Amino acid sequence: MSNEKKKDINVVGFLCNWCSYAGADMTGLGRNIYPSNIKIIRIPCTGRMDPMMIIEAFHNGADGVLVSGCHPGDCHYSEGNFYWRRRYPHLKSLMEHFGIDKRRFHASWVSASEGKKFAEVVKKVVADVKDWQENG
Amino acid sequence: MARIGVFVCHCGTNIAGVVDVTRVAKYAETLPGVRISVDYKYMCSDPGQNTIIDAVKKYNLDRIVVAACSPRMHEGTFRKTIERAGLNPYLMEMANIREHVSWVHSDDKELATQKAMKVMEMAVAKVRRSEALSKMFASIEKRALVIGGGIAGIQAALDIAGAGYKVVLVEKEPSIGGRMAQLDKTFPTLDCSACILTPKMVAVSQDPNITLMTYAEVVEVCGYVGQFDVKIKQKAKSVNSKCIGCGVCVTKCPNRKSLSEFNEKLAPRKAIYTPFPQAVPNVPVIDRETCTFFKTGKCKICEKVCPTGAIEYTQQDEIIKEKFGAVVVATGFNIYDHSNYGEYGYGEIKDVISSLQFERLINSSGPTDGHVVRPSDHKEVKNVVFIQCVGSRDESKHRPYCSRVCCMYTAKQAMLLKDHYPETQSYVFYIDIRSAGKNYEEFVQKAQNDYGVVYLRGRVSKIYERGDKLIVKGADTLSGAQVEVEADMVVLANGLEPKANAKELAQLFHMSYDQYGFYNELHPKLAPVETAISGVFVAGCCISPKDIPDTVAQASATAAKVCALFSKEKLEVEPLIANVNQLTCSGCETCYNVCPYSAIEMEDKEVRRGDMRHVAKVLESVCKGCGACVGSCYCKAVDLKGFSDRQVMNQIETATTELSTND
Amino acid sequence: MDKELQELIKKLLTEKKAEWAIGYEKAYDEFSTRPAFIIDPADTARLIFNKYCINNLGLYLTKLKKNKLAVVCKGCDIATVFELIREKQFKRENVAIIGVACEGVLDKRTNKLLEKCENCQVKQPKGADFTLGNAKNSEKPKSYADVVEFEKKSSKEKLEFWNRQFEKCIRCYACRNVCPVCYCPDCFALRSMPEYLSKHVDADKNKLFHMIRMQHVFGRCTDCKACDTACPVNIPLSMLTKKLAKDAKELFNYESGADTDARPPLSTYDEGDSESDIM
Amino acid sequence: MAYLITKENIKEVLNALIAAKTVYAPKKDAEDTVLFEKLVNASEWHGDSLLTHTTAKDKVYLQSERFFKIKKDKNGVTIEDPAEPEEIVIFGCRPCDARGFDVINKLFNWSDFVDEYYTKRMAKTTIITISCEKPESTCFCTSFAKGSPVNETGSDLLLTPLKDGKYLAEAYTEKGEKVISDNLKYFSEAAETEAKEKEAFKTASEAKIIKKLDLAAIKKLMEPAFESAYWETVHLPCVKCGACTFVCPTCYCFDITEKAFDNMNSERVRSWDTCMSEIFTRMAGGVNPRSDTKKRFRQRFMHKFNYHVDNFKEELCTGCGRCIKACPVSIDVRKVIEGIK
Repeated sequence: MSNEKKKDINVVGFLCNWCSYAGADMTGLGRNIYPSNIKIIRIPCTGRMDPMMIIEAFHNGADGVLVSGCHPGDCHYSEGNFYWRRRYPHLKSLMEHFGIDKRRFHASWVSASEGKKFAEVVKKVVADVKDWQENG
Repeated sequence: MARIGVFVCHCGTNIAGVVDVTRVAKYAETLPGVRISVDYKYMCSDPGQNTIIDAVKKYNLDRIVVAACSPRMHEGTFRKTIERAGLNPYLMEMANIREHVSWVHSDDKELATQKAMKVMEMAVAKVRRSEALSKMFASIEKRALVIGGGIAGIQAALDIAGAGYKVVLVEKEPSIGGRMAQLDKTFPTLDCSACILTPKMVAVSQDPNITLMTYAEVVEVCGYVGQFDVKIKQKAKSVNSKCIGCGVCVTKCPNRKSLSEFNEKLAPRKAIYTPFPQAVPNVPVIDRETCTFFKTGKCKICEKVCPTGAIEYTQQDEIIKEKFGAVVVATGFNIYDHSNYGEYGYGEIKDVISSLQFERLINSSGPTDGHVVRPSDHKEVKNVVFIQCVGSRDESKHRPYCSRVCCMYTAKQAMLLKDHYPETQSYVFYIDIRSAGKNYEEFVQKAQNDYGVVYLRGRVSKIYERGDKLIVKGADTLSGAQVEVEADMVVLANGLEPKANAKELAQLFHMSYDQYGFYNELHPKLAPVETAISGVFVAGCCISPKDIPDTVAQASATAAKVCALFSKEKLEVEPLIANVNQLTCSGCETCYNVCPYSAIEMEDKEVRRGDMRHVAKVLESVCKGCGACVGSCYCKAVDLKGFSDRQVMNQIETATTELSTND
Repeated sequence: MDKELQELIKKLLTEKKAEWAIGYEKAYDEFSTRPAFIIDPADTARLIFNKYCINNLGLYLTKLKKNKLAVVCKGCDIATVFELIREKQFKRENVAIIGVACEGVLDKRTNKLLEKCENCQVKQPKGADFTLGNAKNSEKPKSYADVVEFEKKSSKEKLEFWNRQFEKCIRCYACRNVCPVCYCPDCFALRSMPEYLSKHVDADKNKLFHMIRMQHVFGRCTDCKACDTACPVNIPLSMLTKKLAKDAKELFNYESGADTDARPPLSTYDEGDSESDIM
Repeated sequence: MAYLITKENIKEVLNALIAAKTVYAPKKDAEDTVLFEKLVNASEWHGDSLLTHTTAKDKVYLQSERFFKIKKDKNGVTIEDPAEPEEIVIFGCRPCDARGFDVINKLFNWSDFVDEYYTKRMAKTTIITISCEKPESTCFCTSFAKGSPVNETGSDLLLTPLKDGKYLAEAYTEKGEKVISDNLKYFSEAAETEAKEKEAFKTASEAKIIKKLDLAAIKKLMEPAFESAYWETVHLPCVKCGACTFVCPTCYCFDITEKAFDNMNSERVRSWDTCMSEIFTRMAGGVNPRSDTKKRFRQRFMHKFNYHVDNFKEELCTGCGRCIKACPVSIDVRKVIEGIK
């Protein structure tokens, strides 16, 4: 939303503590390289993911936002990711209506053992944001 | 203004090899509120921690940021450190510059350093809004649940019971004993499996602290460490407690239609049965799927012959609710199903058998009384081919991991065969021999040198029947020759995989598991029997393939963990829970509806003088801090301690701005 | 109908079925009406209902929640009352809904029929305790054509469109304050710890406010257009509220204000929910 | 000295002004919103509406005014003052709007206090007003001492439409005179008859204003009516938004906030605030002397027609009637104060 053009793509990643944050740790353990554009914020669960925080992230100038949690059924708190799974399509659709390109907002399921997948997810998000920046 | 100390860890070269840690520390000093910033080789070491404690005192710090590894690794460590320094442990934040920076951005050291600076800055931003939280305590139900009655579960149950705590041991099958009960002898000592296992099984049945529930399954789990509410389904055995285990019913049962699971389907079993003669408890069950009475309504022979009137056809499945303080999960393994292997005949060649079938054949209490005969024609064998790595170490089609025990048990089986039938000849096709362990390599050498087992390094490409022989075609990569062995029987060294329903059980407890269904330890090295769910411990092959000594060691380790937990009067729980600001609550009940733990209660309260309202309230002892309420409250009346909106907003703001220096 | 309405309210007040009645009265000229609050049964003569009665009186339920109320509702306003009951802001038994048949109301800025009135399914009110008058409901379903058309724009065009709109915004919060479901005791926009929204008014921050407000009313907004018609600078907020209604319907098959016992889409889940867009 | 100018020539003057300065004039957008916006060409000027949706107040008294920026770097802390205001022209406002500037000028220069930010900007602002030919049902400027559809208070230059598409142009300040002298070729000298024509215009225009309040009598009632039961019910329809105050030419209340953007940058900003807002008077700790919606509603009228009159001998209102139109529930300021008892 900010009009200032940033040099580097800046992606804010909200990762649930139990699966995706641990999965991103696993990415490190496996030494899988991914772009450094993502800045990770640890949250307990995607259920805590207040849509407001995502809107605020875009408002603050994030080029992209990723929210990642446990696969459905694996939530540490049973249901959190199910709630998130509903907030996401709604929020994405609303953001698009406001002109936030869909390539800027992503969600993924990354389990604690899917280190490689996390690296792939980040690559995809960064590539999508880049595509948006370059091709409009 | 906060007085923040930033401590940047090199982690040897793990971080410092990629990230310019001095620059990170220098940058920290420019941030508002940061009074001191230092880097050190190993922050988690004693001198490292003392650096923090000294700095807290010297600079009168009130908040700490440790830029090091993942908080999942050392958050607890550093919280204790600052507690020792006299600070509230929740005034510490970790910046993960190892797992999330140096290890994943090693391709560009400059960018990695910049990111490390930013990640540290975000932690500083967060800690600035951290609040001191007071410890919370919960009561502990000092009873343990052990799931799985194999050697791991038995050992864990005995150890916990031995320390004086009550244990409920739940086993799905009619008897405890598990896989170990199926084995003949064990490597590398060749002592009889049953001889060392059965005394432990009996000890379980006799221990006053252990309640044994066989033919039972865990179906529902609520709660958390110290207070798990578990529902266990006791399947109807159709035999009640009057049974004295005389076995007449089994003998007289005319229905032999089922194949014995215990004997790996090499022999039939009755509709009323105990899996094996030494079963504990020695009480038969009726398999209602096959029982003539349950299918046709006629028969009832078992009821007629029972001397004590123990047969009870009307028994129903029963759900039993129990409360536990801790859980040990030891659900064990299945062997890899070789019907996936076309080259080994898709499991359709009768004389190509699994390793467990071989164990049953060579076991003197097995279906052939210990005679190794071919399942197809019951002829004795002369030439036997053993094939290793069936399902294991094959990334493309099967499982990429090594199952660890197959090299050893193949050598054992070849040796046992030679012991029983000195005229037999064994051939072993292998990829590598993995025999790490006390006396293991010697054991394999002995098989080759003293027992004349021929080891051929190579894969088998095809097995087919020619007459009553099996032709095994393969490569000997050492000589470079194609080999063809005419065998009477082929024994496959099936790899190990988790139980088919391992994932469902994991989901009941919200444990994490890998793509195969093996349970994830909290830390592969430092917390090998703990899981991410506190109070739930794991042991044995449900984590990864392992042999009996390792399994027993892990089982005892879980027992030690459970006992340590139970030794406390009260359990310290993380105070990272939700709280409602009732002044801003509209009473819409959204949080009340979404809370997975029913930790929100609605109350009518005068929130301000003269302002009576319907508002939400958090039940502190029930809340687990997931934040589902926070994410759904549009009035912004609920917040989450430790992950508050102020903290997250600060992190977002910092994450989205450029580094504020350009040095 | 005015006479009937006055008599009914007089009766309700006299019989103590309601302590307060909320209806409409004439405002500054013959083209304007405003909410009227009646306590005295002798005071009902000023009550009217006509095509200028644009306000959604459901709004006042949360403001006067301690009283037993009678409220005059157009068919569309009843959805608001139901939604507020669902959100536990008011008990069904404490509100007497007086449904008035309505052939549509006029936008006082353009003097044209409001867009929502065109394909109205509730000209004849449903779910009221008392119903006055007769009207024929539209046979055509609610049209989302304008939203669909807008959705076709590129994200850049959308961004430019909204940037222009929110440049106009003066952050007077009329949209929020007339919104029947914006009853939070302490709106996020006014908070300072944390400061979700800076008090600094510019297009960017105004947009932030509207984005968050729209998100907060998702699954609760009945698309009543109160915010749209209240805006002193004519920001087409209807384009947003209608989008919310469309999304609720399309994503979760949910309609706000239809059922007082429903679970709104974000307060529940289904294990089979779609996740096609999740990596 | 009075001049005459044709409508076409007004546009020429407007273009000349646009070339030299920033000119704000009523402009209509796709949503039919008429606002004072920066013009790039005189053709964009929309002169047909009586009133713009919001006033031109925000061009001088910014809705958000940054007092200063603070930047911290290696060299220490630097404070950046706002840029000097540019010369602007507010073109095509109405006498009530222009008089609004006059009202707040006094406020921002009250006794020994001068608000620099406002005053500096006002000094560089030229206000060109057009008299109202067709007052609307919400207009009540004639209730005020100086109020009239042709009143010049606050204007630098007043244009009054006469017959045959001509306008009488009267400069009341040096800034107004300069507009004429800079563009003299478009103006012609007016005669005595045209001044008379203006009088007739005034009479006709004022006759269209249906409501005239006895503000002196109302003022006398207000103080004693402070605790009147009247307020208990009259405020009920009010939703306590700030539409009335933000479209008002005279409302001036503000709030000052400080904001740190990141670790190195912060600013102090003054933004409009409204007495209708619940946080307007809320203090740290939560105490709020005007927590009650009734008190906030009463405050607005008390301030405008009582307290301000005590301090400045004039009402804090010019009778433009925008608040009546902007009010989502059509609350009529005239009825509210008339009804006080």
